[in-house]
Amino acid sequence: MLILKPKKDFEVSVEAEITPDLAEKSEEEIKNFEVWYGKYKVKLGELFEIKKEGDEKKLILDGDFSRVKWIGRGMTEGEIVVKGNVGAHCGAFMSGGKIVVEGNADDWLGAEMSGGEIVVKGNARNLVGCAYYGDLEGMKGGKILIEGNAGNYIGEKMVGGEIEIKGNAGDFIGTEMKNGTIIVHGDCGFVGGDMKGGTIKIGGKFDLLPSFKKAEDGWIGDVNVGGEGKIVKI
Amino acid sequence: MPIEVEIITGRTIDQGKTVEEKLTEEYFKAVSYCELNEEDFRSLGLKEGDRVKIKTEFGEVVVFAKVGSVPKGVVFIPIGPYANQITSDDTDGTGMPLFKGVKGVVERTEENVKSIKEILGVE
Amino acid sequence: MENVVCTFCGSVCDDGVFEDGDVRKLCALGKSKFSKKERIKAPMIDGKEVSYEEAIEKAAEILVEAKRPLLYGWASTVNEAIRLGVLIAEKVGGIYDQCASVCHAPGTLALIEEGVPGGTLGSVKNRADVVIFWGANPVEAHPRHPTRYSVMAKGLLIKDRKNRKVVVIDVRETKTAKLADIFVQIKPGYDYAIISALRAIVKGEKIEADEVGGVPVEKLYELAELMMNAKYGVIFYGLGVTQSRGRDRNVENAIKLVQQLNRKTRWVIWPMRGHYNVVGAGEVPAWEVGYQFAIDFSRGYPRFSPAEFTAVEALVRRDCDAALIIASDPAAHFPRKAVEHLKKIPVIQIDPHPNLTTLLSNVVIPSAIAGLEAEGSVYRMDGIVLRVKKLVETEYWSDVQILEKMYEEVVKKVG
Amino acid sequence: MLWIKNGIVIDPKNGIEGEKMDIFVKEGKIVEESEVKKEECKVIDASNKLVVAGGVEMHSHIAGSKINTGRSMRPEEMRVVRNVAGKFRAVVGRVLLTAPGIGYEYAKMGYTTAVEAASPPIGSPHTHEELDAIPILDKAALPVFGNWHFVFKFVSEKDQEKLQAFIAWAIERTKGYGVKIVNPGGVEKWMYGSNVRTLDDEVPIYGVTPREIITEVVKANEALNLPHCVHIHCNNLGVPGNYETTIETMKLVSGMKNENRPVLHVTHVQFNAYAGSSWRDVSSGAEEIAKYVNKADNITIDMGQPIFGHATAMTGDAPFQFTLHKLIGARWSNKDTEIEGGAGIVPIVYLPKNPVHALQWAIGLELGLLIDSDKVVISTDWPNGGPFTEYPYIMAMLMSKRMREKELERVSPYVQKASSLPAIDTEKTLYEVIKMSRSLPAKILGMENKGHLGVGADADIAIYNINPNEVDPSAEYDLVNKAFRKPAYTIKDGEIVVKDGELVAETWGRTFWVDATKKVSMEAIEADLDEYFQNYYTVERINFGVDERWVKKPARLEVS
Repeated sequence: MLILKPKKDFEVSVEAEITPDLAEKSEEEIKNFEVWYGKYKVKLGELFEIKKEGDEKKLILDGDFSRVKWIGRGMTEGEIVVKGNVGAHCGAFMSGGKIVVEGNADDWLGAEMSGGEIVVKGNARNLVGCAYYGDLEGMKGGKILIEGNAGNYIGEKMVGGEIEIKGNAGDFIGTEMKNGTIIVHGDCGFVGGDMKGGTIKIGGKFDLLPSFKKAEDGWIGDVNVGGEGKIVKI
Repeated sequence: MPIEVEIITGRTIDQGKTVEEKLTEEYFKAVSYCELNEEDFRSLGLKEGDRVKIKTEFGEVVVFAKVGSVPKGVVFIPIGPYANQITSDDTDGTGMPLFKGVKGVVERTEENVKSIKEILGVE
Repeated sequence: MENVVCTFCGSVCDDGVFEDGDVRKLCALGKSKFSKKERIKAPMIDGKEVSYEEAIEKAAEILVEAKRPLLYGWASTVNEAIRLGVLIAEKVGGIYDQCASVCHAPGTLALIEEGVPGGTLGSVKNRADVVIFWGANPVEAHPRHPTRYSVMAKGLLIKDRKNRKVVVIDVRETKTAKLADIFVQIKPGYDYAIISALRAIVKGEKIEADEVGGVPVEKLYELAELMMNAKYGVIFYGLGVTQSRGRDRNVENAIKLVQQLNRKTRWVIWPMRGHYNVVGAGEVPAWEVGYQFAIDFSRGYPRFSPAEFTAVEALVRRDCDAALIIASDPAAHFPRKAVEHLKKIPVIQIDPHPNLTTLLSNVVIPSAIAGLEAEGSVYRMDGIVLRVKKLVETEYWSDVQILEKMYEEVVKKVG
Repeated sequence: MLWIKNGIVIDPKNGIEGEKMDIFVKEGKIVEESEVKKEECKVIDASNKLVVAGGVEMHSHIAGSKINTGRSMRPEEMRVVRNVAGKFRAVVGRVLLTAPGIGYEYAKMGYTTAVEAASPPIGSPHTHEELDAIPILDKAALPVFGNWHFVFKFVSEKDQEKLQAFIAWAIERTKGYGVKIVNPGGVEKWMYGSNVRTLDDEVPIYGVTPREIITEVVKANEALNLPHCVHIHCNNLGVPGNYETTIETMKLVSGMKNENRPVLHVTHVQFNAYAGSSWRDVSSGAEEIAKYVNKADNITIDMGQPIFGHATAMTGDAPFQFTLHKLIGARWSNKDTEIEGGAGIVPIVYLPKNPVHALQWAIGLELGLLIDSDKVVISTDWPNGGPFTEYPYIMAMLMSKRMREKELERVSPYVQKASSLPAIDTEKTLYEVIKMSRSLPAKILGMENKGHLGVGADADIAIYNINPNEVDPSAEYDLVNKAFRKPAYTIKDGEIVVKDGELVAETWGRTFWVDATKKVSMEAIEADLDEYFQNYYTVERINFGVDERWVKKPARLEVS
C-alpha cells in the first residue's frame, strides 16, 4: 500500500498517471516516478509525501487531489482510495480494479473505461464515462456509482457497463448511447438523444425529447436513428 | 418585488461600434443596460433611465433598464463586462461558458451603475 | 484605395473604398474599424514606458519561466502572426487558445462528431432559395451579410429577393427577424429538442407532443415541409445556438438534420463566425499542430482538451500562471471568475487599442492595426482567404514584427 | 559541395541501371566531376548502397482546406505523437499529419518533391499558406477546373481562345502548376442533388457534357503546351462498373500526342477500375484498363493504392463523398465552393477481411503490376487510400510475388475470384519501381530537373541501404521494405536532411508555379471575368488569387 499526500497547494495542475501498480515498486522508484507539473517533468517525491506500507496494490491519496489529473488512467487491478477530491480524467481507460473518491470528482471520470468500478461519494462533474473527442465509443464496461450529483454529458456513446447517480444529473444523459445502463435517481435534463440501445432509468423529472415514442413502461427511441433505447421511470 | 428571469447576452450595433474604444463613455453606454419585456418592465415599476439589479448564482450587477423586444421572463444584456458579472463561468466541460440562458432575478434598485473600472476592480 | 478588405466581422467585405482616412461602402461596424481611435502610446512594463525590444524581452522571459502560460486571442490579427503564436506556444510549453472558445468552438466540436456539410457564401448567394438564421442576428453582428451574401443577395439561380424564403429562429424578435418571411420564436434552451423534432418529421416520423420548445407542432411540420421543398437551403447558425443550453450538441443535431435533408434535396449549414479572422485562428494551428483551439504543449507535443485547455477553463481552474493576450480583450468578455485569475497572474498584452485587459497587464505592447497599417492573410467566415492591406504608414510594430522578435527571444532562452 | 562516392546508381531517365559511380553536387545541383574541388567536398561513402533521385509525389493532398478540415474533424488521428518539440517541430498524426509532419515524413522516406493534387481556385491562398508550412520539400499545387463556370461557358461556346486565356489566367492567379479536373460536370450537378452518370450527361444551364469539358480542356492544355498534362479524376468514381467510364475517358484523347509527356494523366485509377453492377457483384476492371493504357502512347496513371487501416477520403468529388457517407454512415464534411466546384471529406478504414476493401487493395496492385512501368506511378492518393509512408510496402509488393502471396493469406478470399492479383506472376524490378516513383512522375509533371541524377538536375538524392546488384527483392522483400523506410541519406538541394532514417536538418523548398500568360491574349476574357465576378462571386476580382510575393520561395516556370 502506498500513501500519497500533496506537499503544497499546486500553482497549476499536476498530471500524475498513477495506478495501484506503483505500490509494488520500490520506494526509490516511487519517489522518482515522473509526473507533469505544468510543462516541467518532476519527480513524484517532489510534490507528494510518500509512505509505503507493504506491497499491496493499493493507493491512498490523502488530501486534496482536485488539481491532480489522470489518476488511475488505464488501471487494470488493485484499488485507489482518494480521501478528498480528485481531478479530471480519473479512471479514464481503466479496465479493472476499484477507485473510491470520498470527495468530488472532476470532468471525464471513467472516460472510455472498459471494466472495474468507480465510486464517488460526493459529486461528479461532466462527461462521466464518455468518449474522447473523435472516438466512436464511450464507456464499454464496469460500473460508476456517484452518490451525489453529476454534471452534463453523462454516458455519451456508451456501449456497455453501468452508471448510477443517486442525486441529480445535468443535461444530455446517454446521448448516442448504444448499450449499457444509466440510472439517475434524481432529476436531469435531456435524455437519450440519438440513443440506439441501452436503458436509462430516471427517478425524478427530466426533459423528454420529441423523438421518443411512448411505450408501456416508458419511452423508446431515438426514432431519428431507428433506436431501440429505453427510458424508464423508476 | 424581484422577478425571475432567464438572461441572454448578445451583440448589438452600438457595442460593436465601440468595442475598440472600451474606455469611452460611448462604450459604457453601449454595454451597461439591459432590455426587459414591456410587461416585466411595468411590473417592476420601472421608467426609462431607472436601474435594476440582476442576480444569478454567479454574481450580481446593476445596469440601466430599457424596454426591448424580448419575451416575458427574458432579459437581454449586450455582451461586455456588465453581462459577465452574472453569466455562468461553468463550461460544462465544453470550454464555452453559458453566456445565454442563465437563470436569475431582477429587481428595481436605487444603487448606481458602476463605472467600467469599478466593475473590473481596478479603481 | 479601392477594394479594401474590412477587418471587423466574419463577413470580411472586400469592397471598401479608403480615402483620406475615411472608408466608404462599409457598414457602421466596418466604418468604426477604420476610424481614428485612442491608441496605446508606447510599450510599457508595469506602467513605465520602455522600448519595443525591452518589452518583448520581458514578455519572452515571463512566458519561458511560467509553468503553463496561456497564449490567447488571435481572432483579430493575420495568419502570419497566428502562426508565430502557435510556434511560441509550442516552444514555451504553453496553451494556445483563441476567441472561438467563447463563440463558435462548439461548432468545431460538432465538426468532430459529424463533419460539416457546408458551402461558401457564394454558393448561398447563387443558389439558396431558403435561408434560415438560427440564433443569429446578422443585422447587428454582420450588417452587410444579408445584402451581400444571403437575404437580398442576387446570383446565378436567385435573381430576386422574392425567389428566396428567409426564416429566423430565435428566442427573441431580433432586428434580423424583421427581414424574415417567417419568424419562429422558441423557448430558450430548447433548440436541441426542436431540431430533433424536425429531424423526425423529415424522416417521416410522427411527433407525439403538441408543442416542442414553445413551438406548436403544426408549425414545425410547416417548417420541415419548407425545408424539404427547398432546392438549395442553408442554415446559418449563431451564438444563440452555441452559447446556450446544448452548445455543441445543438450544432451536432442541426448537422444531422442537414445530413437528413441532403437525402432529399440540397442543404448546407454554416456558422456565422464573428471576428474577421477567427477562422484563421483555428485553421493555422490546425495545419501547424493538428487542432483548432484548446491546445496544450506542456508535454512538448500538442494535446486538445476543451474541458482543460480553453482559456476560460484554464483561468477558472487557475491552471495557467501567465498569459499573453493578443488581438482580443478577455477582461471584457470572460466571466467574472476567469477575469479574477487573470488579475492575479503576469499578463502580456499586444493590441493597438487600450481596453480592459490593458488595465490588468504587466507588459503592454502596442501594435499596428492589421488591415490598415499592416498587411496579411485572413479567413472569411466561410474559409475563403483574403489579403488585408496596408493603407497607411505607422511607427507601430506589426503583430508579425513583435512576434517574430518574441519568438527569437524565446528561442534564445529555451534553445 | 558533396561527393557521393561509390554508390550503386539507378537513374532510369539516363538509362543507368545499377552502375557503381560517383555523384557530385554543387550549389544544390548535380554537376560534372570537373566542377567541384574534391578537397572541399563533404564525402558520403555510398559503397554498396543504392543511390537514386529523391522521390517525386505527383498526387497527394498535402495542403489546403480539405486536409485541414480533415485534421480538425479527426482529433483521434492527431493523437499519435511522432515527434516531440525540440530541435524540430512537434509532429502529430496517425495517417493525417500536420504540415511540418508532411515534410518530415516524406523526407524520411527519401521523397523530396510533392504536388497538392486538388486546390480549389478561390482557396488557393489557403493552399499556399499550408504549402509554405511544409518544410524540406519542393511543392506545387494543381487548381481544379472541371466544374468551374468559366470553363462551362467557354466550352459551351466552343471558344478555345477564351478557354486557353482563362486557363493561363487562372493558373497565374492561383500560382498553380497545372490543370486538374475532378468529376467534370458531376460536382455542378451535385449542387442540384445529383451527379453525372455518363460522359454525355448535361450540366444545367450550360448544357455541356463531361465529354466536351475533358476534350476541350485537354486541347487547351496542349495548345498552351503546359509542362504538366491534364490530370483527371474521372467521373463515376467509386461506382461499380466505372472502369468503362475510365476507358471511355481515356479514349477522348486518342490521336493526341505530346513529345515530352502524356496528354492525359488519369489519377488514383484504383477507385475508377471497378467492374460489376453493384457492391455485391463488384470485381476488378484493372485488366481492361491495363490493356488500354499499355496500348496507348499518351496516357499515364497513378495507382491510388489502399493500405489496410485508417484513411480519410477527401476529394473535390463532392457527390461521391456524400454517397460514401451514406454507404458507411461515417461523419461527412462538404464544401460547395462559389461557382467553382466542391469537395467532401469522410473518414474510412480499410479492413483486410472486408471483401470490397480487399478487392480495392488488390486492384491497386493489379494496376501497378499489369501496367508498363513507364505508365504507372506509385500513389496512395494520400490520405484517401491511406498513408504515403507505406510506399515502401507498395514497392516491395510490386517486386515480390512471394510477399503478395503472404499478404493474400490475410485478406478476404473474395479477391481470389474478383481480381486477377493472385494469378499475376509479374515482379517489377528495382529499376522499375524507381522509375515509378522518380523519373516517371517527374516526366508527367514536366519537371525537367527532378526525378533523375543527370548533370543539371536538382541535387535531390536518396541513398538506401541496399545494393541493387546483390539484393533479390523477390525473396528479400522484408529487407527492401525496411530499407526504403529508412534512407541512409536524404539530400535536398545538396543538403543532408535525413541521415539513417532520422531528420538532421530542416530546410525550406520552393513552390513551383507556371506562367503561361504570355501565350494568350487576356483581353479575350476581360469582359467575362468582370461579368462573372460581379454577378456570381462574393469577392472582388482584384482580391482573387495569390500574389507571388506572398509565397515563401516561389519558383516561376514560364511557358513560351
